[in-house]
Amino acid sequence: MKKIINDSSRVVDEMIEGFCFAHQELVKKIDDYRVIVSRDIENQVGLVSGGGSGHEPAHAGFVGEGMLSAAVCGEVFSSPTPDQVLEGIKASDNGQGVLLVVKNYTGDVLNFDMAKELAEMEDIAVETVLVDDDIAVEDSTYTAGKRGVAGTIFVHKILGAYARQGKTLKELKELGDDLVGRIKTIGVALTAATVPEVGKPGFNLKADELEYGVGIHGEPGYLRETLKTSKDIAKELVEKLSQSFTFKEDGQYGVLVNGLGATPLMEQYVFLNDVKKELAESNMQIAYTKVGNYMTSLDMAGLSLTIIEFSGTTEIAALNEEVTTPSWG
Amino acid sequence: MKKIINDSSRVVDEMIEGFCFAHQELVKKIDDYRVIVSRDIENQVGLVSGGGSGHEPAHAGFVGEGMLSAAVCGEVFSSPTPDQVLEGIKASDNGQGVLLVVKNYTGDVLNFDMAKELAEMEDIAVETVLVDDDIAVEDSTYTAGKRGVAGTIFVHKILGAYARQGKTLKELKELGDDLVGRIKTIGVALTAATVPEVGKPGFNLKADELEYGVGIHGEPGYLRETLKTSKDIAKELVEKLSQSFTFKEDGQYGVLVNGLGATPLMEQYVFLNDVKKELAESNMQIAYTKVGNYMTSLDMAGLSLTIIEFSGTTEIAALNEEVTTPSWG
Amino acid sequence: MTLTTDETRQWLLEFSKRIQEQKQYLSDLDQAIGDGDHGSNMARGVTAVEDMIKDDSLTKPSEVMKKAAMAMISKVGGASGPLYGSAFLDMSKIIDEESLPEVVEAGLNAIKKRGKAELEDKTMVDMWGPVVEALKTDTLTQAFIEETMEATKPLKAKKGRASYLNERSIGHLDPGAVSSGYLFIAMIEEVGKND
Amino acid sequence: MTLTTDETRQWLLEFSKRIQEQKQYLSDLDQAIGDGDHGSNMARGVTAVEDMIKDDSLTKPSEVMKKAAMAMISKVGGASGPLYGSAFLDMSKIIDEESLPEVVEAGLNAIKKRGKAELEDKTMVDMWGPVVEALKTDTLTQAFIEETMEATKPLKAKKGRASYLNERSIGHLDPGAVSSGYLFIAMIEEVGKND
Ligand SMILES: Nc1ncnc2c1ncn2[C@@H]1O[C@H](COP(=O)(O)OP(=O)(O)O)[C@@H](O)[C@H]1O
Ligand SMILES: Nc1ncnc2c1ncn2[C@@H]1O[C@H](COP(=O)(O)OP(=O)(O)O)[C@@H](O)[C@H]1O
Ligand SMILES: [Mg+2]
Ligand SMILES: [Mg+2]
Ligand SMILES: [Mg+2]
Ligand SMILES: [Mg+2]
Repeated sequence: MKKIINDSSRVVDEMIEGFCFAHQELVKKIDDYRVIVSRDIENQVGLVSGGGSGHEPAHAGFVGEGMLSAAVCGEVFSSPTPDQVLEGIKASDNGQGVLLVVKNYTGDVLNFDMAKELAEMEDIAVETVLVDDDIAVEDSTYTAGKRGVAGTIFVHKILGAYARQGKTLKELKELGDDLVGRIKTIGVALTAATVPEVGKPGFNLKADELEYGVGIHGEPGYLRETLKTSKDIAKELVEKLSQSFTFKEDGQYGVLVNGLGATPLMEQYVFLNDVKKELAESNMQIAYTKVGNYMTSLDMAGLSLTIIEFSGTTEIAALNEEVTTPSWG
Repeated sequence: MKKIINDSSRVVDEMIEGFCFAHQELVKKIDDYRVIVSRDIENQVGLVSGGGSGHEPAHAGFVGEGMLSAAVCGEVFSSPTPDQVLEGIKASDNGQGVLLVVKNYTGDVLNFDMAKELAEMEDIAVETVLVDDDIAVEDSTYTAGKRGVAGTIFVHKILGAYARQGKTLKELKELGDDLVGRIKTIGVALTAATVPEVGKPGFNLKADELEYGVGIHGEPGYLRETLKTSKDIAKELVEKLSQSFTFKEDGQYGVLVNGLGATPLMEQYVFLNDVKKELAESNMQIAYTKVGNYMTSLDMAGLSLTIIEFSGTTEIAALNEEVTTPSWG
Repeated sequence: MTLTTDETRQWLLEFSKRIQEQKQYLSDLDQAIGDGDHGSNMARGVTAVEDMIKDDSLTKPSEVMKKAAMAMISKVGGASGPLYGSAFLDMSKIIDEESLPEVVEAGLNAIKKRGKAELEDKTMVDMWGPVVEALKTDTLTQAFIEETMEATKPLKAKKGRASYLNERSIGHLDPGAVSSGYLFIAMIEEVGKND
Repeated sequence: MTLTTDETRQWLLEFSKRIQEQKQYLSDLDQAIGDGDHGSNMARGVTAVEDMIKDDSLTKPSEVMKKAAMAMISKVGGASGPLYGSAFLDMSKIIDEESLPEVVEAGLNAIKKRGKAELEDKTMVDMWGPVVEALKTDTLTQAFIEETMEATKPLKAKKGRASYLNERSIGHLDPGAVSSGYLFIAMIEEVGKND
């Protein structure tokens, strides 16, 4: 394991310390908790997210005016506990309640649910929007359901804008639930991530293999193949995504190419170029594009492709609004 | 070689196409040239930079209002040619002249110099600021001199702010020359980068080795050692940097931790935390901090540490000014 | 017969001991069909449980059990944390008045409510459910518990991370069922010993 | 004796041929003490040179040489591009009037001016310099050129990327000196052949 770290059991705390030092004008940490809160907590519904660490800049990098009120950081690839989430909720509540944005993993769901109950016992109104954009897993009552991956950042950004505009908790919950249904993501991995405390890659791919559908914690994908060109990968991922959409000629869509941690921006742009060409065949309008490392998986090489179908121009405007966060960019 | 690309000889063109698609609101490409120009060319001195590709987001990601007027993209790790640079200069000139920010490599220096001569023949006033922040190489008349690396982004940002404020070409040249002398960088590599057209890593490090002082094109460093902790790496790099500065107790400094491409943000924050502790011993004031992948070396794992000694608060303000670029963030 | 405070404490301490001994094994089981952290998640939890129940001022089984619940909830982080935590919490609510079958059943119900899993979904429910039945008929033995662990092997996971594997989850023990098995082996050993 | 247009063209075409044949070798030399692209840089350049000088409407050596200069300048990208380009450009300025020693010396001076290298800095100057001397004394042979290539081996690089290696640059040929050697071998072959 080649990593620039110290004690692998302390990596999250040291990261948070470095993060808070780097972005001290924007965020602060709650003492004794791994909770990052915005220094500008506005008079609005609080927006709290979080999950396991190792997905940086998600989620702490999205804390700030116009996006999240707080992010709760778990151990690497492990949900934070309810008491931690509760602290984030309490710090974010201004009497208008708090919306939780939770990626759909059993661990996250159960821990955030429990935090919600604890908060409600303290008379804070809490709602949850569950993000399950990863179409690698089929949604059925026989599984834990689709996972939450990179599309989550669209939820943070759009609901962040809405919360700033003064939408109520109930409105945000409804808008969020609706939004989530129109965000789909699929990933491809070239190498596995290595969790510091484990010390070896989570799975093994041969020097010339890639795997489609891998999750951001190294969850197994749906197909292993020998290395493909960017064009072929774009074809496969767009094809897979198009099964979840009926692309409308006059529909407006957004695209996110998300690097998983070790894949350089150069490859991400090359890939976007191929995605653009693939999508051109559907005659859809791409009204928004984003490229970069936003929901990573430690040092995994690979990327994910997210498509969002906009319900209207308000959502596009929400994505384009300026925010003051460490990492939205 | 595991990369998401197509034809390795077309990687720069395809990247540029993807880049321009992603950021079409902010930038455009000059037809038939690998030159990216800002859509907002203000009535100011033009600021042009560039160099070999493979350092994304540098330099095209810094084109936009408040930073660069244009970026010229060479082949991977190879300077752009004078005709390309000339195009960037012409597109950036509003009659007030153009300042070139060039990283100190013989190839870049000669090609940009020649472009400067060509532009002068077309009656455009051109000055050059040469960035040579990499202290891994000793500066002497017996070498090509120190290399330009991550500190270059501070030059883009600060001079970008000054240019926007209306400083003249002559003033910018003087301010830039003075600024460059106060920026020092040193890097560490955990793995080498693989140039697509070459297909194999530029050098070899064992599974437990790192190398201090490696350049952003894989230029040899000054010391190879077995893998160290983040704390030890911070100690080494700060120690090395402190030989180039006399840290003053009341002096104000800025710190940049720059990921080289494959090193996750988590490690960069852990490292920053250790740098902070090392620097605390000098009682200096850290008035500005930046962390992320800004001057990369394709898929190299590792990072660099840059320290800038501020001449005053104007420079800090210049770094903090809002800009509209694809990647300053 | 209700439990004594001391029995409750000894039960949980014995549970902790077994978890810590089997930490690697539990993680290995989780590596096969999950993310390989069940052993360290549980170990983190039970270490906190030990710390919190050592307190001499706890004079009722409910107090001990509630502390254990809080420890699991605030230290585990994985799916298992809120599940064990909810179970212990609901058990604590009746443990001073009710006897073992009712107490464990309260835990089972809490787990089902929180995790929405049913029998045969290949989760810890497949340990808690059979154990409740066996307690009711007074047929609970270590052998029964071990058989119950084994019985999760042929099941296909429908809840938790293992469900991502679909058919490939078949043929492996469920880690949460195994860790729960240790809870009940510890119970057999420590509860009712001095009758 | 001045050069004919045809001689100039043939010289450059022969240069191109040799560079393309030795592309890999030149890159290998550059790999040892630079960044391994000198062969492909030069190949890119001379391919463009070929394209541009094929044009039949070029009727003077200066026109041919200037085209070659522009090709090198706009296609190479490495340090060698502006150096060869400047050399060819300054050579083109006098090639219609002056004879070979003066022409090549103009090239040498252009290189020195642009690259600021002196003799023994382990650059292409260490080929151009000796060649100018040999031309002046009419002692230029292929063997001399090959010896001059070899003579760069013991030098320590003080300019260009190789200078980063310091002592470690010793013991390797300078790639730019070798590619320049091919230019002059081509010259011997093609210029003055029909005297
Ligand atoms: N919905 C659920 N209901 C009941 N038990 C569950 C559920 N989901 C997971 N589990 C149990 O949790 C165990 C995994 O726990 P653990 O590895 O600690 O958490 P995580 O899956 O978050 O990494 C599984 O073996 C299973 O027994
Ligand atoms: N300052 C200089 N003056 C003269 N020649 C130089 C100078 N710097 C480099 N060279 C020549 O250029 C050659 C390298 O060219 P090339 O590999 O194409 O460019 P780069 O070094 O930019 O990759 C060297 O072998 C040397 O002969
Ligand atoms: Mg697990
Ligand atoms: Mg887990
Ligand atoms: Mg070279
Ligand atoms: Mg080069």
